[in-house]
This record gives sequence, structure tokens and C-alpha cells, in this order.
Amino acid sequence: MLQTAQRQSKTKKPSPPHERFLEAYRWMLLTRTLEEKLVSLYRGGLITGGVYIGKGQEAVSAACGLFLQKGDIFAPLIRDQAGRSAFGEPLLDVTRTYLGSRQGPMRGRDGNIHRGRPQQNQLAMVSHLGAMISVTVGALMAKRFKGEKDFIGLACIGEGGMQTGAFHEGMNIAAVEQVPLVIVATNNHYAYSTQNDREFACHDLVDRAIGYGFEGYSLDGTDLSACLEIIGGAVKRARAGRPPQLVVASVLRLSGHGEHDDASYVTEEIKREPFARDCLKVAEQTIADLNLVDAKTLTEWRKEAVAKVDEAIATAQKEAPPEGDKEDWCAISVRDLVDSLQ
Amino acid sequence: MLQTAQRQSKTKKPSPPHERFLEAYRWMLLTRTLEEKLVSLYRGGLITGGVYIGKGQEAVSAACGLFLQKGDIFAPLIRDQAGRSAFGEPLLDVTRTYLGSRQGPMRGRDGNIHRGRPQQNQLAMVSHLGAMISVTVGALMAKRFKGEKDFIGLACIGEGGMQTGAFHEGMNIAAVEQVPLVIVATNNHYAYSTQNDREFACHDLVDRAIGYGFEGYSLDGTDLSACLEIIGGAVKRARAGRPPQLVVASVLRLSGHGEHDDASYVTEEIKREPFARDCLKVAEQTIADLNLVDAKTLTEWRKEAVAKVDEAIATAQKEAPPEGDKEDWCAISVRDLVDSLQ
Amino acid sequence: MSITYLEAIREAQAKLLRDDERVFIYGQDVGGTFGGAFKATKGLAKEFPGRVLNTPISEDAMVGAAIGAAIEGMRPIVEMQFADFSSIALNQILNNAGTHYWRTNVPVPITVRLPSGGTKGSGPFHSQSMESIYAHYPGLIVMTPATVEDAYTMLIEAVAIDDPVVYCEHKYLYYHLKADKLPTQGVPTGTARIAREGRDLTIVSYSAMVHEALAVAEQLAGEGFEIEVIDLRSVKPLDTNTVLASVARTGRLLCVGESFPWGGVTAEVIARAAAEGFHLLDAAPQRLNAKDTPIPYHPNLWSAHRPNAKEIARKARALLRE
Amino acid sequence: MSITYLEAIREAQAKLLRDDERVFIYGQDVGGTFGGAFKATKGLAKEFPGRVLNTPISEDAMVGAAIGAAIEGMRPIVEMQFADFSSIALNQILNNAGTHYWRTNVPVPITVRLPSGGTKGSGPFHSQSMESIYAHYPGLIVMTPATVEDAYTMLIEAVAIDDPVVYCEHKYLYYHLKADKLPTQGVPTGTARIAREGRDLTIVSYSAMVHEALAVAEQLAGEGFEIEVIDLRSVKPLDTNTVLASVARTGRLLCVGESFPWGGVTAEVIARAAAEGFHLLDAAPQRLNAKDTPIPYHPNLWSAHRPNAKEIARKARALLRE
Ligand SMILES: Cc1ncc(C[n+]2csc(CCOP(=O)(O)OP(=O)(O)O)c2C)c(N)n1
Ligand SMILES: Cc1ncc(C[n+]2csc(CCOP(=O)(O)OP(=O)(O)O)c2C)c(N)n1
Ligand SMILES: [Mg+2]
Ligand SMILES: [Mg+2]
Repeated sequence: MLQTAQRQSKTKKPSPPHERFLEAYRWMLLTRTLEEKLVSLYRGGLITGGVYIGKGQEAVSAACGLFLQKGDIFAPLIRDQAGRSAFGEPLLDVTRTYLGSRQGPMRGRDGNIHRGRPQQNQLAMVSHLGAMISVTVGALMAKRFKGEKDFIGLACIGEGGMQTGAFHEGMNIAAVEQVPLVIVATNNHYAYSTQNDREFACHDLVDRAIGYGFEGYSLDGTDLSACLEIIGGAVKRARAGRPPQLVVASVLRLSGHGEHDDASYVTEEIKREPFARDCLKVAEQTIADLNLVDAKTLTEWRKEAVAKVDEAIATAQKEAPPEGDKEDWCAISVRDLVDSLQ
Repeated sequence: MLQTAQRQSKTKKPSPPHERFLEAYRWMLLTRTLEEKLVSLYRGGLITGGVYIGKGQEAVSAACGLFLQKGDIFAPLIRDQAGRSAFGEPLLDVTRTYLGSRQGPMRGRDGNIHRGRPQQNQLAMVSHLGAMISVTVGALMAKRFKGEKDFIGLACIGEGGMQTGAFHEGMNIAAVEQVPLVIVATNNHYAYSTQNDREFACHDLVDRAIGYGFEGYSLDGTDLSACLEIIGGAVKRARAGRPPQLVVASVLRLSGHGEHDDASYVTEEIKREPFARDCLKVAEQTIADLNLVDAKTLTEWRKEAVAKVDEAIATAQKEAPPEGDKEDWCAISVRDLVDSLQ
Repeated sequence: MSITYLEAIREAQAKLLRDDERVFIYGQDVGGTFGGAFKATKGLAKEFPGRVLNTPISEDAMVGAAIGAAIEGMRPIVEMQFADFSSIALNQILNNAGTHYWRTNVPVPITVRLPSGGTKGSGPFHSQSMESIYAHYPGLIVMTPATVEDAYTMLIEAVAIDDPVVYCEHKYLYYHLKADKLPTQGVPTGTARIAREGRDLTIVSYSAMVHEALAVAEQLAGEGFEIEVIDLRSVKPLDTNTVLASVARTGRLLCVGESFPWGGVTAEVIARAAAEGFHLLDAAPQRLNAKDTPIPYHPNLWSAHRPNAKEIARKARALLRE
Repeated sequence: MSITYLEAIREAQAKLLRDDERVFIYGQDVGGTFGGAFKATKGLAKEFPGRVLNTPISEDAMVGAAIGAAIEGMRPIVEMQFADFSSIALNQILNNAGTHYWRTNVPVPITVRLPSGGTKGSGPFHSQSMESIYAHYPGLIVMTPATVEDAYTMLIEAVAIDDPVVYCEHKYLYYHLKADKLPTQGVPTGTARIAREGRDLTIVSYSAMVHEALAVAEQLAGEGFEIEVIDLRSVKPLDTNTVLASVARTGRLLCVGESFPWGGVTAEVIARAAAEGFHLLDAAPQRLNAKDTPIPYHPNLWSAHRPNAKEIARKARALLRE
């Protein structure tokens, strides 16, 4: 696949680098490093439950996180590690959650990509796809009620999740409430094992925008500069008070649905599509082609990423797991109202 | 309102009459007659529960029922009396249901517009809006499985119901399964008391079509010929194997949401809009203008409609209501599997 | 002055909007001059501009938006047009609101109002009582006020509570129930109310059925029986102690609920009483629910489907004879 | 030969597709070479072209389409990827499928397969047991097979039944449970199974918890107690007679379920036993459920959250001492 990607990067010239290209690249690199490590921990049997990675989607995701400011709302999904990191999620949140430290943000109660820090405006996704769109809308309504200014929300979704009723209702209510929302939809051509032809039948998912009163943009998600340009533009327009924005990025999921999945159903044919390029390799090719940084710096960046990841893993691995008999088994915060169930 | 409608029918010339214009008109007339009678029964306290009428929507609805053939599936909603009748629903079904005869199709178990005869392909709606779209899709899939030919399905929805998740999922799955479905959406500018601006924010609901891979058509629902032309065309295209069809008709609801509702929230301004014309009056104006039938025949038609309605009411009124102690209190058909609940 | 159950709900919301700027109301047709299918928010949109908002027919998104707003510090009240339509919002209520505090340590102070229960001619989709589904899942408070006073104070409390509250108001009580005035203070949620004292039999109930139980108690008083009637007020938390204390006095228990007969509140009450108060019982505890079919439209069927005073009396007499 | 619970589900579907052309399978990822998140339909799309269909992520529409197809004479099987996601289809299941026969006299023979229950590391949204919600509403059959044999025969029966069936298969049993061969005939739905005979205590359970109960029975046999274990097989209809007959023999009842503690199957069983078998009981009937929080992700928490053999044994011993 690497070769294919390189070949294609020559035929299809990427846009000239966006001013935040290298910054974004480093989030992509950190993410790839982290997720490769998580995968090897998973293979080694050190992680309970699933591991879900964003391989091939780091450019889109990094761009999502990069343009958000403090006070903005971010609703990432399962392939948004790059965006989470760029938005400020500490690596320790990730490793603690995956490795089952009780000090993680979910304290062992929920796992992997469900983590969030709602009070730092990173929403904690539920699994039910589409459900977080309206939650993001509500958070933005609250900010407006409270008189805050200059905030936006950005919510991610896959092309599969776009087919849920919750997504539709969420998108529509965003437009009705005219909140400053950007929805970044990534069509990675698979929902688990299901290909686009069994997911939807429209020509292009960006054509959904007009039916809601969103502004819609398409995007080659393998091209980091394009991601920064288009997603950055959507964020800017939302912040400026334009209608809600829909960005539809095209990529190929370069991993299994989760690491338990060998993805043997992914066809050879689709792997030869232009959208099947590895955005990280494409970005590195651009760096090399345009000589944006020298090889030594690149090597250092890689080392730094590895060091950060290793540290976050080592720390989490040292931490104690939660224990059933020490757990506060209480699903509500008002203790007086706990039911006296046996 | 009558005056307004007439004035506008002069400024905006209706299309030349469709070949089934008079046939459709008679269904409209029958419906209007029936529903006015139901309303007066309701006012007289003779109906338990709500009465929901389709005043102002008879042209759209009649066109929906008229082009359906035996073997087609019809999923009407609350304002589709004209379509139900045109599709073959006996008036007795209506009066028995409203008047609580135990001989009605729902036997007193469900009321008013929830009635249906699934085995005659008229689906019995649940209240939850949007839910019947996917049911219609499934019925069409079954017909395909069984090797039937030349069938289509037609499902109705209001602009309010289009905002439900169920509607989205149903519409999308219709396109994915490529079933011969026509969705006729009527924007009557109100969902109960709520106006369009709090329902959706797109410019035109017909713009939803492209995002699903439907073919979309707009329609002046006050113009019977246009209704027949456009809905007839959509039915024909669906039958010919074209993608699913979305027709969006524009009208004003000329009644309360139900008869309990005085609709005092309907603005004077909106009553002056062209879409606020009464389709029945417009059709009658066309009949007069073009001299399609003479006054005597028209009077006879009216009398006939009244006679039919009166008879259906009289019959239903004579019939016994269901009785609690004679009822078969059993929600499942396999009697061996009834739970031994006390 | 006289105030209905429905007016108490409107007054509570008016007070909440007045006293707490974090409160807003979100639901179909709640705004404008209309004020809701049952007029529970009548006049509020005008009095509190921008804070009583009509929504599209999108129950999932209505509750989702309320959750997001609550996380950001607001106190939304969501009105379902009928409890039955909350089936569309169920995922957001159970899986998002209900799990959020436990997962993230951040509570979600939303109140979802469900106009519940049967009325004549409403049929299968405008009559349901869904409290048992919401109470089954963790993370939610489920209130079922049976009096005008509770309708008022419990709604105010619902919004004050940091956790998500499903507030089941009974449509049959809207106009049927009147009080002289609204209380300034309520009984705290989680405490059941002894609606009538007695010593021969305990009838545990909630919402509209409390009044059927009271009618039966009155009737059986004429036959020489003293029946204690307990109004649960909230079904989660469920006040087991008050139930057990009453059973300790009477030795006999009948639990009456308006919902479907499999599972639900009555099963939970009987199961608790049997497990924790077995030795207090002098006879088999009994329950009475609606029938195991959808709720019928026709009044003749409807009145036979729901538990009514006659049937409760029959069950009570049988239990008193044991 | 040895066949797992999961393979039995696949074999049942293969047989159904082979024997009855009205059957088709509809669900996310069930088709292609993939055959479902758990491989319950592996190979079937190839063997039965056009009859094992992948769907969009649209649970409401999946069930809606199945209902429509069933009304038109088909026998669809809908696979939910996880039971938890059936919350999205709940409205179609409860309000459309569940009411249809009663309203129109036309039954809706759909089967909805729910991969249910907890496994290690699955967390709040991939572990739920939703049988109690479906059983609460009228109009549905709710099956909860606990053995390989039942997994097979009950699924075949589910599709044969003219009414809508919610078939709750337990993910923990998928690989853990093996049988030597598949039966040609099953016990009819509605009849509970005595999984182990005893005379000191009845443990009523269903699905995965049957095996925990059996382990406890074995363990307590070493302590001199003979415990009868009843596998309900279906929770609606619920075989009260078998439960009561067992309690008549043992005088003691413990009901164990994996779902949340408020309401649900255990409450229903205890309530029925208390109401109908009060005089048979020598001690207070008890129940054991999961804790009243979402299902935790971390194995340490998960194994403390669900009822386990240790806790069941503790509860059983206490009950035996009474
Ligand atoms: C409502 C719902 N149904 C089913 C699932 C199970 N599920 C988890 S991820 C997934 C595929 C998602 O596809 P897509 O939205 O395209 O995102 P991707 O995994 O491709 O990034 C499915 C079906 C779910 N999470 N939510
Ligand atoms: C899911 C759902 N939520 C709420 C309702 C209550 N309700 C019944 S009709 C109606 C308005 C429908 O508006 P629209 O779809 O535009 O149809 P119209 O009445 O205008 O013909 C509402 C909100 C419902 N039936 N279903
Ligand atoms: Mg995808
Ligand atoms: Mg409308």
C-alpha cells in the first residue's frame, strides 16, 4: 500500500502546504506512534476490550482538533485520536483508559474511545452512533444562553453513522437552532465490514448539506493541507456566524474496524483508489518534496513522539486498577436519592 | 378564506385539467363531505377521542390513492382520507372506527386515523411519525422476494414528520434497497402549532431528495391537476424502476391539528399565501371556468356524497360497541404462548 | 382560589423560569401562544422570551440537546408531547443521560416531563405509563406525582436535582384534581406518603391509581375495613421502608399500578416486600395492573383494561378474607 | 463432533434459510464474507444469495422493514449487532410489532436477535440485557436460551411463531458452551427446564446465569445441600407453574438475573411466587441482580457488578439457614 500511495502522490499533487501543516503533521505522527503501540499492546494481550485506531484518518482528525480553541466543544468519535490530542487531551487519558488505570478519566468504568472530559469540553461519546450530534448542539445552545462569545462546536461522524436517525435529528436541530456547529464526516468507505453501496445510495454524501440548510464541502482526507484548508475554513465560517457546516472527507480505513478485525473483506480494488493513500505517508512525501524540515529534525520528532508515548504507557502501567470492593457503586450524584435496592 | 382562494385562482391559472381530474375531484368531494360530518359529530360529543381531517389536502391525498393499483402498498397518515377512499377503503371503515363500532377494522381497539387493513395493503399507522416509511420499504422488499411484479409503495408524511430519525432511516433504506417507493410529503406549514422556521432550516424540503438518491419534485398542492400530474408521474417512474421518488407538496392546513384545536396560532399573514387556497374550491373553480360538468351534475355528485356518508354513519351508529367483558384480551396470536399473568 | 394538577405544573415551571436563569423549556409546541398540547406551558413563552422553545418532531435530538445544555450548566426541562413518544428519546435518556455521571463524574441535570397514563379515547399510543422502563435502568430518578401539591413541589425539586429526572405526570389528573393552594415546601423525593391510614390492608400505589385506591378505601370503610393507602410519589427511589412499616401494621399488601402487568412497579414492590418483609405478611401479597394488551381506544375497552375501583375492591376484599 | 452455542445459532439460521423461502436475515454486517460481528451468519450470504443482507446503521428502519416484510408474508430475522443498540429500534419493536396483531388481527412474525449480556471489557454499551424491557410490553415473546440445544431449537421455533419474538442470545455463552450434537426436537417455548433437581432450595435463572447457578448447586452439594436449578428458557411467557411446583418441593426460592436490579425478570418471578405460592414458601424469597450502575468496562469492576457464583452461593447459604 505504501508504494501505491507514493505512486499516487506523484500523479496527484498535494496542495501547497498550509501554514499549520507541520504542527498538524506532528499530531498525526504522535497519534500514529501511540496507536501502533496500543496495537502491539493489544496483540500482546495487555488490553482488555477493543482497540480502535484512526489509521489513515489522522489528517482529517488533526485538522479537527487544531482549529478549536479553549471554550469550543469537541465531540470526537472512535477514529479521532489525532484531533483529541490536538484539542488537548493528555496522552495519559488514553493510556490510562486502555490500560485500565483507576486514575483515568473514566476510572475503569468505561473504556477505550468512550473517554472524554466534558468539563474541558471534550464530550464522552456513547457508542450509539449519531447520538452525540444533538448533545453538541445543546452544549452550544447553553453557551449562547450564558452569553459566551466566539465559541463553536465540532462533531465527528463516519459515513455509517450518518445513516442513523439520531444523526438526522441532530443535524436538523443544529440548523434550526442556528448554532455554530461543524460536522466533519469521514467516509472511510466502510462501516465495519459494510461498503458504501449498502450504506447509502446518493451520489455524494455532501449533498445532504443543502437539505438541512448546512453549507457543505468535500475533502480529500489523505491530503493534509486540504484538510487544514477546508476544515479550518469551516471552523472559521461557523465562528463568523455562517450556517452550520458539513465537511465530508474521503479516505480509506487503513486498519480493521477494531484490532480484533483482520479486515479481510476490504477489497484489493479499493486499496488502489486514490482515497486509499496513507495520509501520513503523503504528508511525509510533501515534507520531503518541499524540503519542509530536514531528515534530522524528522527523526527527532519521531523519537520525541515515541518517548512521550512510552512515558504515558509506563505511567499508566504502574497505576493500580479499580477494585470491585472499593468501587463507589452509585449511578447518581445525589446520594440522598439512591434507591435502597438490595 | 374562500374569497382569497378565488382571487388567487384568478391570478394564478391552474394547469389544464388532468384526464383523471373529475374522478379525483369526486374523491375530494366525498372526503370533504365525510369529514365535515365527522366534525359535526365531534362537536356534538358523539365521538370519543380526536378527529383529524385533511381539509386543504384533499387534492394531494386523492392523487396519492388514485394511481395505486391492487397489489400496491399504501401507507397513509392522518390527513389522507381522500387517498384512503380512492385506494378502496370503505367508508364504513371510517365511520365504524370513529363511532366505536366493534365491527370496524380496529374493533374499538384503536381509533380514528390509525385504522388500516394490512392484508388489503393499506397499512395501519402507528402514531410515532416516520415509523411507517421503513415498514413500507419492507413490504416492498417482501413483494420482490416473492417475485411479484409491477407493484409500488406510496407513503405519506408531513413536513413535521420529515424531521424524525425514523423518517431519515426509512428514506435511506428505501434508496439502498432500491424499492419502488414514492414518498409524498405535504408541507402544510404547521406541525400542530409549530411553524416551518422551528421545524427545519433548509430552503426547500425537496432538496432532501438528492442526499438520499431519490428523485425529487415540488408541487402546488392546491392545484389538483398538478397533483395528478406530479404524483401520477412519480408513481409511473417508480413503477418503471426509477429510483425512489420524493414529492413535496405545499399547502396550508385548513383546520386545527385536530378538531379539539382552534388553530388560533395560524397567522392571518399565512392565510393570504397562495398555498393557503382551498384545493376543493380551486378545483370547483376550474370545473366552472372550463365548464367540465354542468351545475346539475355537480349538485347530484354532492347529494350522492352526502347520501353515502349518511348511510355509512347510520350503519355504524346502529352497531354495537365492543364490551370489556366480551373482549379477547390477547396481544398475541399463538394462544399456547400467552403468559399466565394474573 | 383553586388550582388543578395541570396548573400546578405550569406554575412550577413559571417559578423555575423566574428563579433560575439556567432553566429553559424545550419541546414540541411548548412555545408561542400555544403553550403545549396540554397547555402546561401556556403563557410562558411570552413571559420568558427565548426560554420556552418549540422543537422539531425529534425526540432523540430534544433530549440530546438537553443533555448537552445540562453538561454546560443549564437546567433544561424537556416536554414530551405524550409519554409514549419518549420511546424515540429512550436511547438518549437511558444510555446517555443515565450513564453520564457514572462514566464521567459529571451529572446531567435534565428533567424530562412525560404526560403519562390513560384517558378515554386515547388509544395505544397516547396512554402509556413508561415509568418502569426508566426505573429499570440505572442513573435516573423517576417521579410519579399523584397530587396537585406533589406535581408542584416535585417538579421544582426535579429541576434542582443534579441527576436526570423522568417526571411522569398523569394526564387523567390534569383537570380532575384540584387543590386550594400550592405548598411552599414539599416532602422530599424518596419518601412515600401515607395517603390514608388503616390497619387491615396496605394498598401501595402511585400516580392516578392512588385515587382509585382511596376510593376503594372509602368504600371498604363502609364495610368495616380500615385500609392504609400509600402513595409512592417516586418509583425510583422507591421508599421500601414506608411500605414495610405499613405492612408491619396491616399484614396485608396489595400493589396497584396502571401499566402493563409483566414486571414494573408492582412487581418491584411485591418482590421487595416479600424479600424484606416476608414475616410481616399474613397473606400472600397481591398486585393488580392493566391487562397485557395495548391500551384500547374505545372507552368500554379502556375502562376494562386499566385497574379500576371495582376490581381493586374485589382484590382487596379477597385479600382481607384470607 | 462438538458444537458451540454460537454455532448452534448459525446452524439454526442455515436450516431456516434452507427449509423456508420466506426467511431472510437482515442486519449490520451479517452478509458478505464477514457474517456478523460475532460470525453468527458466517457463510450464509454465500450459501443463500440475496437472502442475508447487510443494512445501514439504522436499527429503527431495520426492524421497520422486517415488520413490513412480515406483514407481507416473509419471516425476517433481524440481527442487532449488540442488544444495546436495540434501544434505537425499541419503538418499532414495542409500538409497531408489539401492537400490530392486537390492533389489526394480522400477526407480525419477526425474530429480533439480541446479542446480550456482559463479557469482559465490553463496557456500558456492549453488555446489556434488555429482556425485561421487551417483556414488560404486551405483544412480544421473549426468549432467553441458556443451552446450545435451546439456542438451536428455540431460534427455529422463534421463526415459526406467528408473533414477534425477541430472541436474547448471550454473548458469554457463544464460545463457552458446547454440546455434542444438535437436537432434532426442542422443548416448547413457555416450558421451563429443571436444569438440576434438588429439594432444599430452588434457584430460578435464565441465560448465562443458569450456569452460575449450576456451579453453585454443585459447590453446595459438597456442603450437603440439594439445590434445584430452574432455567426459565423464555421470560415471556414465564412458566410460573414449574417455578411454583419446584418451590412446593423446596420451600425456598432465590432468583438470579444478570440485568439491573430495579424490576425485571427477578422481580416478576418473586412477585408471582409470593402472590401465587406464598404458603409454599418457608423463607423469604430472595433475588440477586447486577448492581444499579451501568455495566463497567474494567474486568475487576465487571466481575463485581454482575452476580457471580460466590455471591449466589452466599445468598443461597443465607437462605438455606433461614
Ligand atoms: C446505533 C449503532 N448501531 C450499531 C453500532 C455498532 N457499530 C459500531 S462502529 C460501527 C461502524 C461505524 O461505521 P462508520 O460510522 O462509517 O465509522 P467508522 O468505523 O468507519 O469510522 C458499527 C455498526 C453502533 N455503534 N451504534
Ligand atoms: C414521534 C412523534 N412525536 C410526536 C408526535 C405528536 N404529533 C402528532 S401529529 C404532530 C404534528 C405533525 O406535523 P406534520 O408531520 O407536519 O403533519 P400534519 O399534522 O401537519 O399533517 C405531532 C407533533 C408524534 N405523532 N410522533
Ligand atoms: Mg466508515
Ligand atoms: Mg404539517
